[in-house]
Amino acid sequence: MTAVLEVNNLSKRFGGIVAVDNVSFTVNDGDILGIIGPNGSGKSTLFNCVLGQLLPSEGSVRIDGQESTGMRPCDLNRLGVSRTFQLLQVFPQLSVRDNLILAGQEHQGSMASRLFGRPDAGLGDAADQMIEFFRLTHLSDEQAGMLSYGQQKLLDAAMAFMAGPRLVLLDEPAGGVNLTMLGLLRERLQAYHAERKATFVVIEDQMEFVMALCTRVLVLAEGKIIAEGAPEEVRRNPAVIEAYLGH
Amino acid sequence: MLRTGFLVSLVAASIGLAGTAHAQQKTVYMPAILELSGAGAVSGTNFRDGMLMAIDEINKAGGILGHKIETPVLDTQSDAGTSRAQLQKVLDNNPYVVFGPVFSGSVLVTQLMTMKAEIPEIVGGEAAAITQKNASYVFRTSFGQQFSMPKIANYIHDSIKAKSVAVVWVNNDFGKGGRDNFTKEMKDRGINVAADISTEVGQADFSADVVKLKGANADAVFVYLNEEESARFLKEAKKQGIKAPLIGETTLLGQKVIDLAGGAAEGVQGHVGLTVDAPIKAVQDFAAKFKARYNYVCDHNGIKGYTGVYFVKYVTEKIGKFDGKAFAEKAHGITITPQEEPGILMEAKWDKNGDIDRESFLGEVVDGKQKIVKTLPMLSKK
Amino acid sequence: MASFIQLMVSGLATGAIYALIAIGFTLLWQTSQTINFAQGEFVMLPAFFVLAAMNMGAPYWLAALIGIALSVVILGVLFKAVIVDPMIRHGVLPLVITTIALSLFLKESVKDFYSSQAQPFPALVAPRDLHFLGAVVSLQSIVVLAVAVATVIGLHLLLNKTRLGRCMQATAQNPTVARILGIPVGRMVLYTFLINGALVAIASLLISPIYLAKFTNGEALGMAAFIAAIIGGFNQVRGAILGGIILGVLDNLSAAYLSSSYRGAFPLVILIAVILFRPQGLLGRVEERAV
Amino acid sequence: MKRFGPLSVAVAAAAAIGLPFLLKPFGVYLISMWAVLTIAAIGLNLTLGYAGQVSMAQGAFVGIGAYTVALLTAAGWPFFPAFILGGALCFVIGWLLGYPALRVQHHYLAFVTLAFNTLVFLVLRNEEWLTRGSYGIAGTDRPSLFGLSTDNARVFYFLCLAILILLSAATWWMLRSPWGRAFVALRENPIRALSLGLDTRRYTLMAFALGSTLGGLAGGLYAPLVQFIEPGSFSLNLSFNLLLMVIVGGSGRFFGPFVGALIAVLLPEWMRVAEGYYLIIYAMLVMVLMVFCPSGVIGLFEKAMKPKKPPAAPAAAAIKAEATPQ
Repeated sequence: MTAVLEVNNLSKRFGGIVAVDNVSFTVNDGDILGIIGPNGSGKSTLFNCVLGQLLPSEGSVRIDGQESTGMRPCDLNRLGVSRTFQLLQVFPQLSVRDNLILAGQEHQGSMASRLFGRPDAGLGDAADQMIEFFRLTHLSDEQAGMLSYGQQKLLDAAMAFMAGPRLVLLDEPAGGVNLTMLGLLRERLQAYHAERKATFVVIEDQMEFVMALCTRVLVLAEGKIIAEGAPEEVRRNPAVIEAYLGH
Repeated sequence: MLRTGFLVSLVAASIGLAGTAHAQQKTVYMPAILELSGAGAVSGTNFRDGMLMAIDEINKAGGILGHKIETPVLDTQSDAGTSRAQLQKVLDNNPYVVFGPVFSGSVLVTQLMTMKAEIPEIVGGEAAAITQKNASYVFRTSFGQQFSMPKIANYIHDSIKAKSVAVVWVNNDFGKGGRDNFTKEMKDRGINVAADISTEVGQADFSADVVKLKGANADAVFVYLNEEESARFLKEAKKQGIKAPLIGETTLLGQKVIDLAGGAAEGVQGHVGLTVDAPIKAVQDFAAKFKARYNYVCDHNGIKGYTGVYFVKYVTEKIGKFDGKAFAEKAHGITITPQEEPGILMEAKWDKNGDIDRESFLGEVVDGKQKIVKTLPMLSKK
Repeated sequence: MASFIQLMVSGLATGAIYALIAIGFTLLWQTSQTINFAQGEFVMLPAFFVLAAMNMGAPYWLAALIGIALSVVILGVLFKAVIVDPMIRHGVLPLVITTIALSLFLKESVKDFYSSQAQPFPALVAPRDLHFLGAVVSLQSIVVLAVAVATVIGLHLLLNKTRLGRCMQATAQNPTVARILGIPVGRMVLYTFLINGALVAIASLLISPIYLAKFTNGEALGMAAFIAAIIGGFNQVRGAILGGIILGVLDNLSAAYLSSSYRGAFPLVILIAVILFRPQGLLGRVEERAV
Repeated sequence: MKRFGPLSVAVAAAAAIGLPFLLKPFGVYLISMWAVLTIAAIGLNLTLGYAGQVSMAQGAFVGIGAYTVALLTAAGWPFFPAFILGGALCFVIGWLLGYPALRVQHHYLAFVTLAFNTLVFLVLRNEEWLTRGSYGIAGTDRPSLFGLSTDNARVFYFLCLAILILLSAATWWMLRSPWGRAFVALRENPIRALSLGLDTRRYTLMAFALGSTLGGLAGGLYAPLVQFIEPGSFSLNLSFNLLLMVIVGGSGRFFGPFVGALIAVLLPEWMRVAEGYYLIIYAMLVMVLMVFCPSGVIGLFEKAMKPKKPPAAPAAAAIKAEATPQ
């Protein structure tokens, strides 16, 4: 079985600062990998390198065995790599439904077919299903900017799933979300995972969320991997405790 | 729905209102479209002020054929498209004649329309092309460049006896037209154009241009710029010690430039077409009246506006009616002398193309004043 | 060679004027994200304040002070309170439109209420020319250069060596953090508008004797100031002076040695090149971008 | 579209068709100019309002289109091929002008496009062999359509109107296709758009190219409308004016350019009663409009149409107090 995501000896330096230091790991089909670590440990930089937003200084990234280092985010996305953002990143002036259609429309046809084809790019039904899956049906025609923070987080996740991705990278999905909404979000992510056998990588600070959701956890500190394993194992790892308390 | 309806009605109202009624008793509608804003604002306001002064005088004295002149002044924003719009607006109200515009481009776009409508257009433009388009209803109020440039050329050839000449010009339609006519005349006379220097409207720093001039080492320098630029150029030329005679056409020798250049204009010479400094009492009286009324010294555009109105008055009184077609017929080939019509200031003759012929002058700046050294006769009297 | 020096010296003097105008432009941008399309008209206007005061009988020095004061109040305080403050939260574009309208308003007002004619303007110094390595330079240009450099040094000292200046810089770099640090951000922004008001008045006093006071003066000046500010670095006061001088010298050299009818094009080409390849400007720092 | 309702659109359409029969030639010229400028403003609204790419060069594209048509028809080409070619040329140049937008945004992009506009002006003025320089080109003929001459002002207006309707329908079609959604995404959050598979480069260039094409097509009508073009007509001023139309009308709103162009064409005309001071008043009105409704006239309507929350008590009292006669 090939790994969905393979990161080999990846490093990223900004001037003299090493943000990510020789990191390697793999994510297998159906995994939910959590990446945790104290602030400034290089989680987001690692994410951005994997996703093509930053060019790694060294090392390589492979998606399904295919070399993807340095690919543009839009090309990566069309390979089936999808993501959410730490800060809210929906399109506030588009309706919820349009946000979702947008998230899928670039995955089919050509520029020309998108211009001359159907306005909803044939994604209307899929969008409605996704809206229902994330319990947003009553808000379908609402402008995304009018939604509550938690609802926008749900929408953000829904958008990441819209194109039926092979791999989804979730950047702090739980950040700033209230408890009720958090439960719903986790429950929906798990449901999606169970239903579609999707592969997730999650960056998260909130331990409970990670422990409940992830099948495997990877701990970063100062740009290096200091621990890796099942959630319970990692929680007991003295190096991890040290890293968190040391800060 | 209501709002759109409201908007539409506003639009309709505004366009409907655009032409206010002019059909009051005993007035004649002679609108003006002029460059009151934009690049031509100085020319346009001068023309307007001269024109309005003449109109006030005539109206005070009872008008033309007993009709008071009604002259709304519309702004073209120095833009051809807007000129066309404004002309269309006044044409809709059946004017007798139209004054302006001054910018050649705007004249070119409007003269085709006035010709179609058979309405005389008294313009301030100087580009040669204006009267070369068979637009039989356009009348100039000053020399076209095809007449003024030969006079300059003769002067450079006969008096200065230059073998080579440099030309500094402002790169707009006015300057370009002058430069093209000038270089053609130079070529005809076998004079070499050693440097051909284009400058920008509103240019402040002429050091590069003067450096180039010095490098060209020509026997004479012909300067064809607007007033402020002329003054700035003269200052820089003096600073860098240009020795060759500086020759100008009308603007360069104007009192305005002399004042602005503050001493740097000393010794400048050239041809003066229309000037408030002409050695003619009527012109000087006009200049004084103008200064008293508007508190600034009028340039040649002011004279254009002023004499343009008297030109219309004279021709109209000759034909005895307000009829544009008859006006055009009568005006082609007419000669007006100050004895017959004092407001014309100087004897003037209009030919079949609408080109004007007047006396003009050769002058020189001496002791901060323009001094006329020679009067050039009218072309038709040679 | 003499002519080359001549071009450099003249370009330097013109560039200093551009720099002076560009500095204020840069300051406004830094502290309030205001792209002031009326900056050129701001320089045109104070000369008329001075002329109006002199027409009422004030001596030159008093008229100049009145001009600077009026400029600080009208182009500084009023401009900020009436136009920038209500608009700034609506983004850059409505404000751009407003300043374009403002420039039309100022231009037309001067034309209609003062005069459409260029006005001679009293010089700060006697019209004397100095000879220098075969080049001639007017005393006036030297004064312009000196004042511009002195202003920039003064401003630099103010911004970097005083508490007030550091507060202003903090405000420019990150208003949120500045506010947390207890800096009265609103007042700091106001100060930059006051400084701009004073700078344009000084520029006006310096250049009007050379340019003559005319309502259209702002058109070319405003554009030159933009270009200077961007070439030098939009977020650097020092950059503005470098940009201004490059522009002045470049303009002269290209007009003399390349093409006079395309002289306007060279600064624009440089501008585009700088924006594309070094958008922070020659002396600017890279602005942090939030992803 | 939804907000305005088909009824108001119908009323506007009826007015657009009926007005020329009620107006004098000046009025017809004015609404023809409105139609032409609206086309250019729709283009800018596409680039700026929908796709969020600041362009201050729309006037240059109007110029390129106008010169293409004027020069080609003078050389004997029929109008429509020249018109289409002008648009195509602007598509290509607009596409190229989009490249800087891939590197810089916002004010930097504004200055790049502004510089481009002035460069185009300089080329139009200096390359006399091609453009006849500052003399301009006079007398571009009005086209004839299936043997029907449009020399008549009213007929020409209907040609302009027909092209306006055609182009705005096409724009509307495009805006409701996935492209329209992509353009808005580009404006609102290019980074997120990129992560959703949007080739933001291609859409950015396309936004510039399409907006510029509309500018060029507007220019193609401008030349036979005014029948005189010169480089000065397409300087920064025109770009500023078009920008003003888009912002004042309501940027990123479909009907914004229609209203904006109407205001820009008519407001100075209304103000002319103030004679010499009309531009001062016009400038003041624009400033006031921007201060009080920065989202433009359409934005103001939208605000007015939204069900209002009951005003807070003091405000209500104040309104009452004002309404009561003294």
